[in-house]
Amino acid sequence: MDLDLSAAEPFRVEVRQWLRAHVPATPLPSLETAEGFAAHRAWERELHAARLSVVSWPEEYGGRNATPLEWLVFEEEYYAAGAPGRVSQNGVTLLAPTLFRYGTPEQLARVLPPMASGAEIWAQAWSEPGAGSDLASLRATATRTDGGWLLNGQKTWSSRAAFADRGFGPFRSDPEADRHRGLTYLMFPLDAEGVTRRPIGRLDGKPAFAELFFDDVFVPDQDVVGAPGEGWRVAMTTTGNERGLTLRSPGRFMAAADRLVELWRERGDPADTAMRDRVADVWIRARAYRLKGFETISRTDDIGAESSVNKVFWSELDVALHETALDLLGPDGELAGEWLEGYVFSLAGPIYAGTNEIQRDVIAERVLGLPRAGR
Amino acid sequence: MDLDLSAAEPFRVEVRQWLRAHVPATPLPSLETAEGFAAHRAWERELHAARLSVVSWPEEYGGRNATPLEWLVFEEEYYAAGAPGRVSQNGVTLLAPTLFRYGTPEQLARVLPPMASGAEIWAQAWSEPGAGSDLASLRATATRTDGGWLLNGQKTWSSRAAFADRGFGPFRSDPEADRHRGLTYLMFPLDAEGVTRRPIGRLDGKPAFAELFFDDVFVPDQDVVGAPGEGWRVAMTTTGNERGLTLRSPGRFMAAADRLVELWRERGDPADTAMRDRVADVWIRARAYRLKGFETISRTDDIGAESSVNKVFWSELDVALHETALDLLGPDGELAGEWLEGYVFSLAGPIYAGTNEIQRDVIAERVLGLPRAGR
Amino acid sequence: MRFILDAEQRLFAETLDKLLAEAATAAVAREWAAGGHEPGLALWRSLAGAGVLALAVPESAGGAGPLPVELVTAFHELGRHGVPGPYVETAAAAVMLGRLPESSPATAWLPAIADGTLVASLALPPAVPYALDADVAGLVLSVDGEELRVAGHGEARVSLDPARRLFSVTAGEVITSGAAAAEAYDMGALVCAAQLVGVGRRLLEVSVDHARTRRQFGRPIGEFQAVRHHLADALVGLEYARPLVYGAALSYGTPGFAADVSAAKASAAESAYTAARIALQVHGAIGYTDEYDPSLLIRKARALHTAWGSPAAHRARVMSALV
Amino acid sequence: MRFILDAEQRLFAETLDKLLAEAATAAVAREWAAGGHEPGLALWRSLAGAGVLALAVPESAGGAGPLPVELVTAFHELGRHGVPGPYVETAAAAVMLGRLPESSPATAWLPAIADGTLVASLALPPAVPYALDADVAGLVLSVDGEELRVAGHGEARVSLDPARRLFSVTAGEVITSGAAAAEAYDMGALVCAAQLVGVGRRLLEVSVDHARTRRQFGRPIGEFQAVRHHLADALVGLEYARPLVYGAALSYGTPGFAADVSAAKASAAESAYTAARIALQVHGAIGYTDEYDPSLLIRKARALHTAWGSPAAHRARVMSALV
Repeated sequence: MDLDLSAAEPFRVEVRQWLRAHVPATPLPSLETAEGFAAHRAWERELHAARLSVVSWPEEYGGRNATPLEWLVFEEEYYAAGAPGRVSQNGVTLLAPTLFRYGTPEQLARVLPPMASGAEIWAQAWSEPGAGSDLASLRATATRTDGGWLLNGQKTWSSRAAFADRGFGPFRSDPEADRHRGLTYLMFPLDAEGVTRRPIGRLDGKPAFAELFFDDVFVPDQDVVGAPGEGWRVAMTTTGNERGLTLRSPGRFMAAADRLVELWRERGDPADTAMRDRVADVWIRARAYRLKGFETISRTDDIGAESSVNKVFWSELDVALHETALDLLGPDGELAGEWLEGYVFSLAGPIYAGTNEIQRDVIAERVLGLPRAGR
Repeated sequence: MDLDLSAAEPFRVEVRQWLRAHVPATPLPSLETAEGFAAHRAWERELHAARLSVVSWPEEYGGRNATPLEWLVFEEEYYAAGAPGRVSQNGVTLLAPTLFRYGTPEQLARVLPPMASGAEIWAQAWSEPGAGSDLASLRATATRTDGGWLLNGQKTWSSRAAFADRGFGPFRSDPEADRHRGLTYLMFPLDAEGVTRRPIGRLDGKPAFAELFFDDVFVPDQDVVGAPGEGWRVAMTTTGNERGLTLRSPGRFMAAADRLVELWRERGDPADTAMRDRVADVWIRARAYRLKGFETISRTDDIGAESSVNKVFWSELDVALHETALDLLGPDGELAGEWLEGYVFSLAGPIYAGTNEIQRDVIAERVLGLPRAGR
Repeated sequence: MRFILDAEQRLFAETLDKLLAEAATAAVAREWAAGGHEPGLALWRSLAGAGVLALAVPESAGGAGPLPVELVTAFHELGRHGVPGPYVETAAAAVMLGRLPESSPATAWLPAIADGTLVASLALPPAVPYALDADVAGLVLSVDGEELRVAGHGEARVSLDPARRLFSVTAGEVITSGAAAAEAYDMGALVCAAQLVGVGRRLLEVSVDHARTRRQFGRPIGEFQAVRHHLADALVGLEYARPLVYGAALSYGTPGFAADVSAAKASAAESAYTAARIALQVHGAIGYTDEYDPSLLIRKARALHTAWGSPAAHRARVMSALV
Repeated sequence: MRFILDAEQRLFAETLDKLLAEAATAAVAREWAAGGHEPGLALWRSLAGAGVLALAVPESAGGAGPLPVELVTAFHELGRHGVPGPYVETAAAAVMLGRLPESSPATAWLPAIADGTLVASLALPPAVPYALDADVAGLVLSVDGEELRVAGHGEARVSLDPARRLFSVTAGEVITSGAAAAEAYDMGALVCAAQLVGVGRRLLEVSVDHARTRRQFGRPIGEFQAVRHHLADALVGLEYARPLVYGAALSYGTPGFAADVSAAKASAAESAYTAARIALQVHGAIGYTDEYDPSLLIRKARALHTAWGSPAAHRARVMSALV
């Protein structure tokens, strides 16, 4: 057992130097605005030019075959440098892993390079008004037609969809099959004929989502991921992945915790040991998450349902970290700014990608081996 | 709306003066020992002689018809004075309210006076090895016999039963009836032929409970409370009452919170605002419980299931209060003493008289009106 | 001793509840947030007509107060309905002004506050550094220690609660040196606590309704024990914050008032915020979405958590009184 | 980088687990609590035979260490099995003594510690004011700053954990002024953290077993979502305490060691105590009953929570290192 990170040290140095030279001196405008979205897309292009947009991908798609340790190191440096949020995140962390598992060579070659360069930004289109946590009750349909499928119905809370180029998600292709069957996983253009998007605001009013309405939207067969009717299984790969490390890398929380310590140094009352105790607590939790990340990539087995343990931990840590920052800011805590933006973002953590209640059920059943509750 | 306590002021003064003159200067030995049990029984006799053992009862049974406000004031003064724990508590707070509702005049006249004087100390005998929270699954039996009933089977976690005189609880009198039916509520002597008691230790090893084994124990008809077969309903009166204020009067927590503030003053580090914040938090919660008590006795309607709200609150407060004290004591927190004894006692709170999980279910269904969960 | 609302007080609460339910307050708050103050000011006048503002003004100045129990009763309803506007600030200012000698020129504002024609705001640095809705207020005060000044204001700052528009102030001439910031702070914290309990209570109500009707996995989510227990915990917290708020109101004018207010504000802030977090969890993405109404109160609960003194600051004040 | 136990380390843990499972440790602990030390001392010798004590002693003094990773691996198993005795104190003393110059007479105790023939205890006031099991120890030390003394002891005090018998010490002659209390404290806190994670882990294991088999309301209680979620939360806490413990072990000898140990101890204490409270709630009265085994570890988790520095004290030390 060791924690020897020296193998990734040259890479760390390269990344750090590049970031120091390239991270914008003033923060980009919020990526939940048209202007900010464009600025973040340009930043993705810049990262891609340095082969830093998708470091763990194969070189042929724009990556550099980085090891998992190098990927963790990249994330540490990236967030420590205060680099911009990743507008390409939905595609890179949700769709790409699914394609690596189920995609055809043609799909990989066609979809991944523009995803890596930011030329195509992807939006997740999963939830529906009646199906938030309960994906198996999806109702938007994909109907067979000549050479492809026609999409109809509605998706909502579609992250990034207000400004993105393309979307992906499961649609009901066989209305006769029972809940988990008869779904097909599809990719589609957001500017296609028949797609209407209505931006909707998240908790701070920023249009981080959209509602999508589909009216006979044509999708060719080449944009089905996995086999038709296998959409549930394909989607579960994505959620499995989403609950692991990739959605929330340790570097993100360690950087935020370090900034919280900095905030304490600047704005905290040194005599207020109650606040100091809370800062220490979240910093320790961020360190725990970082070390757990090294443990996770050291394992050779599939972490499977244990990814739910990660999801519960990071989402609660993220809320606690930002609550602490707001409380430290006192009357200024409610004012717009970096910490409030982070707080609003953190509040989504315990809800999305499977609520924490569902994650705890998964932990109980699949990690602890408790009997399945009677439904 | 007012908080004018002056109507109870003369009574408060009387109680305070009496307690100042009579509370033992050195604490009595633990009531979970034979010696301490006897000392606490003698103390009950002394309280009774001053008509202070059961202030809210009618005079004919040894009380003084105190108003609910006077009862709250009595409790405040009693615990503020550091007076001994009440060895008669199981009888007074659990059996007596049941008798007031379901008992015959003969039972009231026979049972209550010796209960008030401490001549007869009662033990609750409800739980069984297979039936803790789930009372409806009780299996110890009461079988009809000439002029009474024969008890057989086992009870456990019977509070006070290691040293008490008599016990009470529901027994299964009709094995054919379904779970909630066919129970009969009985009183029985603990020294009767056929009763075997085996003291068992609670978390600190003190024999605060016993296991009871019944082998054809005869109980005459006059010791059935309510109608045979109605034991579930009779028992639910007791638990309803138990979850209200009588089991844990506000005076108890306010006195403990005030002692915690005193401990903070004596042992706390004034620069440790983190600990100060925790002390303040539990003190405020004790004050809230005190004020809620005044609200409760101001109401004329039945608080019904809202008693579950009280149970959850006081039990969590009691644990938090004692955890804070132990943490304040640092390395001495694990050592035997008043605070550790209180901590051990507090840990039973979220478990007994219906676990807090069951209380939350009751709140959800009967206070908030949420649909009953599918069972 | 009768520590529950009497019949008249209950009727007052019900009257306000009905008035506010008919006023479509969520829409009023959204328009207020967007800079459209007319519906909010009309509601201000309606509430003044129902006597709400007069509760903070002494009889000698055309009011009916100060009546702290009735004030917290009213602010509980203002909170439940998410009413926008500087009500807390106006009440705090009125109570403070009402304690000046009648000869003081500053008392001249009181009759207009009582009848709803003068909207006030104030800043009390450091705990209350910004004046809420200063651009709407006809009177903006700044109090520092015993010095009361009329203040100007700068640009609006954006709060998490879009209906809370906060302004830096620039203090002007001293009006009087006889005012006590502590009087305004205590009353502001008290009615803010009542408002918070109302916010939490409404969030619990809408969450229970949602849990009864929203179906996932083939059943109402209110059948899931995790959801049931979350909601039970929200209720427990709020049920014990309320008596602290009324207990503090009843101690107005006694030496224990400041500490009682602090106990109430700390408890109200924690329990309302807990209710908000639970409401968000129970509503899921619906609670996280700007255009659905629960999000308005979820944001307000967080903003008011640190407004008028953080829970930790109020707990410290309780301990100062005890030790 | 391979931040998981290697095959040899896993085998070591499994060997200890097997040895301890066969030793009926709950009965040993009960007898230890009652003053019957023989089975506990026999187990001490077995564990020494398996190399546990030698891990804390340098090779130059007949040991194999210090090997912090192997030490925390061993102490995790000692915790899981609720083994009684001053293992933490002996390990802390051995590591501290091992850092004295070889010429120091105090190093003469080390070979006997390594082979299990000398049981040690120590006090490090103020955080560790009592010496655990001083009456059983052949060597009782007291360290204050740099001064190391041999100590006498008074009567046993009663701890919540009956297998923890604490003694006041009376410090005798100074043996050396070259010892550092900090060295003993850091190592003691580290292995105590490992022990706590083991205690919590076993409490989770037995609670899961209980939830699978205990039936109430006609079904295993593990089907109730409240129970399931409690147990899931216990797991989440423990899963993140473990890497902090191993991370601290790997930083032994670096400047960050003290802060890393503090992060580990704070997290281990909180998560083990949470697991204990959950175990008590899931077991109900069974967990509250002296004669059932879960109560032994429930009590130990609370006692160790503040032993070797409270979580708050350790968090303060983390912040001192950061700011």
